[in-house]
Order: sequence, then C-alpha cells, then structure tokens
Amino acid sequence: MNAAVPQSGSAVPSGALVPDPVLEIRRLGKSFGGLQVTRDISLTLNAGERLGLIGPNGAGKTTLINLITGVLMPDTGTVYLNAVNLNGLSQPQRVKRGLARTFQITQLAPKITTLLQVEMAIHERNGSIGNLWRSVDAYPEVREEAMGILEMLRIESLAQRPPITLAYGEQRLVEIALAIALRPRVLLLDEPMAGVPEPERHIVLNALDRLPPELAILMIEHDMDLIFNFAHRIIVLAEGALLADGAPKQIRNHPAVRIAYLGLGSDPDQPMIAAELDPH
Amino acid sequence: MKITHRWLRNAAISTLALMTSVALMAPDRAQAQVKVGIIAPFSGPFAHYGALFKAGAEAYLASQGGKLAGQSVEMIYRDEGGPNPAKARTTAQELVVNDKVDYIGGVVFSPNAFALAPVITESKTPFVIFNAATSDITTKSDYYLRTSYTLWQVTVPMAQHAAKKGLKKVVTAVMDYAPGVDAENAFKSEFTKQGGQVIESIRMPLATNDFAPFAQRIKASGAQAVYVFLPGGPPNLGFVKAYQENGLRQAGIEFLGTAETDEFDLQKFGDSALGLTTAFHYSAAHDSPANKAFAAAVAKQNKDAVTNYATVGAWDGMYLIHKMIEATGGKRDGDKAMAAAKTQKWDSPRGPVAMDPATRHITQNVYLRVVEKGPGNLLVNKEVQSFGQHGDHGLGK
Amino acid sequence: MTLLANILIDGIAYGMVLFIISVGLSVTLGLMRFVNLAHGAFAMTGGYLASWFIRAQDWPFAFGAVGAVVLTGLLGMAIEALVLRRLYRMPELQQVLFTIGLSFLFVASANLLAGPEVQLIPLPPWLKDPIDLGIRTLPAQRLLVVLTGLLVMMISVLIMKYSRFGIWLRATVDNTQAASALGIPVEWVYALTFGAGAALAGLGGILGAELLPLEPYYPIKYLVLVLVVVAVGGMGSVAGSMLAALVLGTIDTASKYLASDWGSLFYFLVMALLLAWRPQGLLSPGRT
Amino acid sequence: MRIRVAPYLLIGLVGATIYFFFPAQLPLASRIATLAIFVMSLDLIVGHGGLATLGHSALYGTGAYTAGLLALHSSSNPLLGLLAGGAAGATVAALSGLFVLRYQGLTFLMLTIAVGQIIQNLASKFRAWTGGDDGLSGFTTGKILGLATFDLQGRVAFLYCTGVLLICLWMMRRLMGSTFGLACIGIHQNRLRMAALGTEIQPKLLTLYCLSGWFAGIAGALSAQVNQIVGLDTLGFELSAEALVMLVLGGAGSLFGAIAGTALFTTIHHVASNIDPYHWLFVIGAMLVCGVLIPRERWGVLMRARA
Repeated sequence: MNAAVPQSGSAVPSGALVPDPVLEIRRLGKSFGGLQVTRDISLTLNAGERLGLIGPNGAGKTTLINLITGVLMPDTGTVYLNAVNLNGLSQPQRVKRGLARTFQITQLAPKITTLLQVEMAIHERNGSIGNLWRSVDAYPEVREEAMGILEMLRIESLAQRPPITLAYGEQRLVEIALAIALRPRVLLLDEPMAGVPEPERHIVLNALDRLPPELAILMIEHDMDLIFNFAHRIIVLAEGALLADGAPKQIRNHPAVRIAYLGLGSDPDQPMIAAELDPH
Repeated sequence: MKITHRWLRNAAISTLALMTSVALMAPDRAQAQVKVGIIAPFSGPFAHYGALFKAGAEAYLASQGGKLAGQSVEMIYRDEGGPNPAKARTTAQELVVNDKVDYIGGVVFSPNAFALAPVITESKTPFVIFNAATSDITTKSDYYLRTSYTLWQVTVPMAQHAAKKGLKKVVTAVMDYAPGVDAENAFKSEFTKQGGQVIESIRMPLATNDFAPFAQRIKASGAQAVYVFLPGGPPNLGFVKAYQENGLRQAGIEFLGTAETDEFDLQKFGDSALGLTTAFHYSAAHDSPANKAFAAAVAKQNKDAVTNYATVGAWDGMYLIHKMIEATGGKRDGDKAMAAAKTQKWDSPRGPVAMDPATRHITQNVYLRVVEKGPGNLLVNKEVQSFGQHGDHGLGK
Repeated sequence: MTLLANILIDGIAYGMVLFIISVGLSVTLGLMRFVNLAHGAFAMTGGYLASWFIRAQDWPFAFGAVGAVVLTGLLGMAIEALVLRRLYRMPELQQVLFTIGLSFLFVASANLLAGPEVQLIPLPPWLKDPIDLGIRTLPAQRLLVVLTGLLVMMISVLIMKYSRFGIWLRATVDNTQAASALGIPVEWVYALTFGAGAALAGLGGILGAELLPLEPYYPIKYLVLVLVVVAVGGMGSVAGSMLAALVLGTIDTASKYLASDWGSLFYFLVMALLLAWRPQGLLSPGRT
Repeated sequence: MRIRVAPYLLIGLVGATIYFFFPAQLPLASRIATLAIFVMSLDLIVGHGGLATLGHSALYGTGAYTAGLLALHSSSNPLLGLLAGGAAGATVAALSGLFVLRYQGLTFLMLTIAVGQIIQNLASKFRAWTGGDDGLSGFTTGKILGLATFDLQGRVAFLYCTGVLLICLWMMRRLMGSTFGLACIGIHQNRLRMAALGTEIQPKLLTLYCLSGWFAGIAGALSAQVNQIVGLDTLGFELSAEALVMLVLGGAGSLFGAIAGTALFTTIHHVASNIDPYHWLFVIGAMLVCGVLIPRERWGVLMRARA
C-alpha cells in the first residue's frame, strides 16, 4: 500500500528519538451548519510517540477523532497516515491501513467472549474474517496469538467471559486488547479513564504501560494526572482550534492554556490543584 | 453459537408436541362404512365458505336420514385456510392415506383444487369441487367432478343477453385474478361475436379498497353498461357502493354482474342494490319445491346459514357422492364411482341439472336475475328469465 | 384535465381515509416508540362498537361514533396499564410478537362474538348523499373524513406544541427517568397517550369503514397499509403521516386510473423510493 | 466431537420415530422439514445478522417458481431444481440487498415488505409464466437420486425433505461457525465495534443475505418439488410473518431453535385447526402473548412444577 510513498516507515524508530511521522494532519476544518467545530488544525504524530490531546468540552476533540477515523469527512484539509492521503477512505479502510481506536463509552459485542472478540480482530487484520467455511476453532495460531495479547494485558482470566459480565474497567482493557490485535501504527485512545471507577483505575494504567513502545498513540483525556504522566507531548484544543502544542512541562507553564483551560493563574510556579478539570 | 441445553429442550418440547398431536388424532371414532373428507376454509377471512359448505353437506345428509344409500357416512372436515396449494395437497394426502376417505369434497380456491390432482389421480379418489371455478381444473385429473359453475358458463349467456338487448358498447371491470381474467375473456369473446364492442377492459387489483377511481373510469368511458366480476365479500360491497355514489346508475350505465349479489352479502347492500342485474346459476328465490326443501333442510341444520351458490354447491356435491356410494355399494372403487357420477341427471334446488360426461362439470340453467324487495322487506335475486341449459364454455379457449 | 382533477380528488379523499386510520398508530408507534401492531385491533374495536351502538341499540350516528371512540380509548388505557407497560423495555421483536398475538386474540374474539360477516355502520341521511363539487360528485361521508382528518391533525399539533400535556409527553418520551424525576406523572402520560392512540384508531375504524369494511380479519388485513403510512410519514410526526397518506393515496389512485393491471406495484415502489430517500420519514421531528 | 453429532442424531431419531411409528404424520413432517429450512434461512438474517425482515418469502417464492419453471420447461432433475432454486433466491437477495441493506430497523423492515409485495405483484402480473392465482402446476419431479419417485404415503418425500434439511442444517452451522459467521454476530451485537475493527459491514451483510436467500430458495424449490404446484402464497406477506413468529418462538439466533419453533408452530396449528379451525387463532394468540409475558427462564420452572 505504502510502497509508492517515499518517506514511509522503512526506518524503524527506537522510542521517539528519530522523528518518523506516521499520522499527519494538515489544516483540517469541519463545520456543522454554520458552526465551525474544527478550525485549521495541523499536527504530526511520530512513531512511538505518546501525544496527549486536551481541551474543554466542546473544544472539538471528539470531532477531531471522528475526522481522523473517518466517521466524518472534513470540509477542508487532509489526513495522512504513513504519508497516504486518507481523505475519502471509509473507517474500515483506515483501520486496515493501521489506524485503531478505542471509544469514550466502550463499544464491544456484549455477548461474544473476550477471546473470540480478540480472535475476530486478528482475523480482520489477517483478512481471514471473510472465510465462510473454515471453523473459528480451526485457527490454532490465531487463538494462540489472541491468548498472548490477553496475557500481555494480564486479562487472560477473562478469556471465556462475554463483556456483559465484565466490570467497566475490564471492558476498557478488552477494547485495548482489540486495538492491539489489529497491530496498528497509530492508536487513538478516546478518554480511556472515562467511567472507570476509582478501584479499577490501576488496571487501565497498568495496561497503558504495557502498550508496544513503537506504537504512536493519541490520547484524549480529562484526567490531567494521567495525561501529564503518559504523554511525551500535549496539544491543547480550544473552540475548534489548536491553542498550544508542546512537552507536558511547556503546556503546564503555557500562560494561555493555564487561563483558558487549566483554570490556573498565569504564574507557572503555582501548583495544579485539581486532577480533573472541566470548566463545564 | 455454542450448543447449550436450550436446543435440547426445544427439540424435546417439539418432539413431545408432535407425539401428543399424534395421540390426539388417533382414530377412536366409530367405524363408518363410507368416509367423506371435506376441505374448506374454516379459519381466516373466507371462513364463511366453510360454514356454508358444512351446512349444505350436513343438510343433505340429514335429509337422507343420516345414511347415504344405506351406508353410514362419516364426514371429516379439514381447514383449507386461504389459497395455499402446498397445504391443500398435504391435507388431501392425509385424508386419503390416514383417514382413508372414499371421497373428497369442497375446496374454494382454484390453486388448491389444482394442487389435489396428483393425489386424487394416484389414489383414484373422486373429488367433487363445491366451488373453485377456473375452467380447466377438471382437465387435470379424471377424478374431478364439479357442482359449482365456471365464469364462462354464466358469462356467455350474459353477453348474449346484453347483445340481444341492443347494447353496443360495454366496459368490463373484473378483479385482477384468475377467475376475473376468465370472466373478462368470456365476456369479450362472446360479446364481440354477437356484434358488440368492449371498449375498455379494467382489471382491478385484489388489494383495492377504494373503488371510486374505477367507477369514474367506467363513467368516463361512455359505455352503456358495465360487465362486472368480483369475488364475494368486502370488494362486492365496495364496488356496488362506488357504482351508486359516483352516479353510474343515474348516468344510465347498466350493471351486468354474476356472483356479486350473492345471498351472503345481499342484505348488506341495502337499497343501493335494487335493480342490479346478474346472470347466475342459483338464486335463493328460485321458485321450486326442490329449492324450498333445500332451504328448509339447511335452516334446520344451521339457522344462520344462507342458501347461496356455496350451500347449493355442497348440497348437489353430496348428491353426487350419494349416487357414487349407491353405484359402488359403499366399496372403495373410484373408477366405478366416477362412471356412475358422470352420467347423473337430477332435479337440483337450482333447477334441472346434469353432469357432462366429457368435462365432468355440471350442466345447468343460467338465469337472469334482478335484485328486488321480497317478503319481509328483504332483498332477493328475482329470476326474470332463464337462458336455458349451459355447460362450461370455457374449455379449449 | 378532468383525469388529473379526478386523480387529485379521489387521491386526496382516499389519502384522508389512510390518514384517519393510521393517525392512531403514528401516536403509539411514532411517539411512544411502541411497536403496536395491534393498532388494527383497536380500530376494529371502535368500528364494531359503533356498529353495535348504531345498528343494534339504535343510537344516533354521532352518539354511537363518539361513544365507541371513548370506549376504545378506555380499553386502550386499560390494556396499557395492565400489560403493555411491561413491554416498553423489551426488544422490538418481542413487542411485535406480543401485539400480533393480541391482534389474533381480537380476530378470534370478533369472529366468536359477531361471526365472520362484514359489520356495517349505517350512515345517517346527511352523510348518505353525494355532494356536487361542480366538476363531479363526492360522497358526503368522504367529505366528513377529509374534515375530520384536518381537525385531528390540527388538534394533535396544537396539543403537542402548546399544551402542558404535550410538553410532558415529549419529555417523557425523550427521557422517562428524567421526566419522572421532574415530577411528571409518567405512568399517566403513557396511559393517556396510548389511550389517545387507541381512541384515534377507533375513530379511524369507524370513519374508514366505508372503504375498509369491518370484519374479523380487519386487524391483520390492513396492517401493512397503516405501517406504510407511518413509516413513510416519519416517526411521531402527525403532519408527516398526513403528508405520506396524501402522497400514497394519490399514487394509489393514479395507478388505478392509469395502470390498474399492475396491482399495487407502484404503490410499493413509490413507498420504497420515499423511504430510501428519507429513511426517517418525510417529516421527522427532532432530527437534523 | 460428541456434541456436534448429537443434534443430527436427535433429528434423525425423531425422523426415524415418525417414519416407523407414525407414518400417518409423514406429510405433515415433510412440510415441517421444508418450512424449517426456510425458518433457518430467516434465522441467518434475523438471528445472526440482527435484521428483522418481513419480506423473506420473496426469496422462498422465487426459489419455488424457479424450480417449478425449470421442471416444467426443461429438466425434472430434483437436485438441479434445488440448485436453481437456491441460485434464484440468492440472486434476488443480492439485488434487493444492495438496496435494502443500507437501512436498519423499521425502515429496513418496511423496505423488505415493499420488495416482497413488488415481487408478488410482478408474479401475479406475468401470469402467462407463473400461472397467476391458479398457481404454477403441471410439472413433475424426477426420481430422487435416480432411485425413487414420490409415493402417496409421502415416505419418499419425507426422506427427501429430511435429507435436505439435514444437509442444509449442516451447511448453515458450518457457515455460522466460521469467522464470517462470527463477524455477522458481531455486526448484530455492535456495529460501531465492528467498524472499528475494520469490518466492511455492508458487504458482510450482503453476503449473509445472499446465503440466507440461497437457503430460502432451496426451501422454496423443495416445496415446489414435493407439492408439484407453486402458488402466489409462496411470495406472500403472511408466510414471511408466520416464519418470523416460528423463529422467535423457537429462539432467534439458534438454528435448532428455528427447527423447534417451526415444528411447534406447525404442529399446534395442525392439531388446533383439526380440533376446531374456528378458534385456532385463540391458541396461537395466547401462545404469543404468554410467550412474551412469561420470560424464557420461567418456562423451565413452570414445566418442572408440573412434572
């Protein structure tokens, strides 16, 4: 697919040292009716990079995710994945090119066991999902791989349980497992902590630590503790436009961000008070 | 996906149900000498046919003292439902194989009657059709007999009458299904032969609720009369209502019908039906001792039942079965029974009738009738003229 | 020209009959999101009651009709309170099965109580005669249906838009829990709305009886007809139902004038195209 | 392995019991077997794909007419008839699916009704080919596997229908046990999730609809061959609605449930209408109403209490 593209990922980065842009967004714009919800956003995500995306409710975070994943089509601008223009490609086509996501509210097939769902993701990746005749049970290598992913996330004990029997935090992990099974280049995590009760938080945190290092991750989160610890770089969205882009430290000290979003004074020495900030 | 206990339970339940059904249906009836299976709609929108068939057949049996030709007779009724040939065939098969019936009677719908051909041919079971009116059914097996009518049979004399009356331009308006098309063809071919002209042929969809557009089309066509065929029930009421409400009568467009003023629906028309003319083989108002006896016998059997073409079809059908039992002495012998039935001639409540040995269809008088007020202020189909004996004109067309 | 006028007159008159028999369903299915396939059963109940009042009890037409409508509404409320409210949370398929089963029970009961034949509702003299429209005549009964249809639409739109009950209903349908927390008597709102839907169904059964004769199989026979109107019109939009009924009525009438030997092919073709064009219905409120 | 063979054995056992001990019920059992294939095909799209349809008889009827026309004009080979019926059903499914599968819920339901009605109207219009309301008849069915023709007792027909039922069941179970089947169930349960996995939903559903049409067509062809007549009712709304009732009665999503539901519904219909045809609707009506009001789990309790 990307053979025709000159700069695409031949150079395998170790960590985030060598910039290897896998996801590039150029001047993206989208409006609903007369309301401009995304204005001229450009950003780059490198292999192995952990990018945080924050902003108040209504800042256009979800719209941005929808534009990247192909749920919505932009009015202006372009999304590149491995230097391939994604405009006009459907959501499944983008997934096939290496773009995976999780949902703010978990989306799982409620009655299919965890293991089978992961297997399904692997079959989807392999292209064996359309096989009409061969039984699901006749792919030992897929089952093994699926089990391996569950083990990596330490949820192998959930293998035979369907999501309706799982705790919410566990369902998050299943979503992450599905995303990993797709072997994406880019993973979009849409508020992975949303709705996760306090006692289950560490499960998700541990899982995030175990994500493959070469994966590029874009995470939206309201949980400031989490995002400032997790991200290498943070971008701030406000009213549909990019407000700031920089390392966590820079963002914490960015005057405009402190006022507009973090709700703090412009003095960088003043400590952050709240872990979860939401002006609305 | 995984097989659970559910299917086991489901399967067990269904098996159980099957067995129970078998147990329920195990024959524990007193052994009669002759068995007659009647297939008719006892459920669904056409259930009144079943009721009338049953009333007619039971009335005939009772009029003979409960025995036919000295043989005790068991009547077995099976539901036809609606037009569903697959089910009709299964039903006939069960009647022949399980219940071991000697004769089959009934059947309202032509496709169902067609479906029985292989069963009756193979088992040599005489089957008397009480209603189903498509002409060529009787050609599909040698074991068909029919005591009802065909559209050709009653339409041809109607077309001749229209021509004789001096009508030149006529519109046909029929329901768009097989008997309707039969009726349209019959009228067109005979009326044209007589020098008339069918200026428009309207086929009305079976699902029609609103007949006003058709009434307007008839009115606009400039015809002197409209020849109509509709199946019994609600469409009849709808069409006659539209005929009145859209001023066709005032415009002098004559109504030439067949089964529309059937006694089952007649009283519901109210005064709007007065003066409608139809050509048909049976009127409840037919003045003869046989018809009076028939009406009395039916009333004794079921006080709600009317005497109409369905009731008389069943009554005469039972007469044929009676004669076949007589000829075979109650033994099962389809060929001997058919030989006897084919040459029968008798005095039916509708008038003198005879079986045509070639077509095994009934030859009968066709009458011109006009709807009038009769005794008790009830509407009747008054026979004003007899067109004489007619067989089925529809075969070979 | 006359042909066009004829198509329009008959089409609108027929469309109004379609509207009047489906408007009740547009309330129960459209507004309450309850897949009420027993709609025809309530329509039949209204018709049978009216027929009984007017024919057997010799009530005047208007009395009999109003009495039947009110009784049908009460019956609807009773059934809603006793059973149907347990079904709101069930999957649609379960609602389908239950209401079809209910329809079967109504069919069998009607057959048992009144026999298989058509039940007539005798019209008073003022509805019997055709009225001259200038270019042609139209039965007075049909004019009554047209007027009643317009009236029903106006009243329901007014109630939905401006009355407190309308606000309650919309709140309840949107979010029952929140509405309940706000002190809205949601159980009563549901029961009354369903009752209103049943009463409207009964009204349709009575006024539509001239074209859709009352017989035991009524609930099943005309089910598809009314479902089509509501689906094409848009969920919960009474005005949409009217628009759909008029469009479909006109199409059906036009096909009878111009292409009657194709059966109801064009009716369903147009329905499919309309649905494909506007899957949520011609007029669907609260959706952009 | 044991659990895989068990269902076929059970059906075989029931079949053998009917064949040897209740020969009187053979015609009824053949009809159940034919309908069961149809209801199973409906289960593919309703139970597995999650799309409620009321136009499934369009696929069944097309299969039936195709098999009938084939037997009438060219070959009375039953196997060829089944294949032709299946192909016709799949073709109609493919053509209509391209259109109707874009929609969901009530819109999809209404569109399937429309497609069914349109096809039925066409069949009625072209009566020169289809026989219109009189039905398509006059064709015969050749020897089954070159061995036997249908007998009056319905033995051969029963064995034939049961055989086709078992083969169809086996095929459908394989299909639904495949990765494709898994994906369809996934689409049923959560379309968002499947799209996020990269599943192209429409093509999957179209394939499923075609498979469903294939089996529905086979069922129709089987009915045509056994009854040697095809009526317009095979394309009718009533058949679609009844099949849906049978399916949900047995439990949508389970092919065995489909068979059990068909057997239960058809048998009760048969028994009830033989006892008193007038009131059979009371029975089915009460059955549906109670079936919904009393949750499945409680049926077991009730049954045990009675035993």
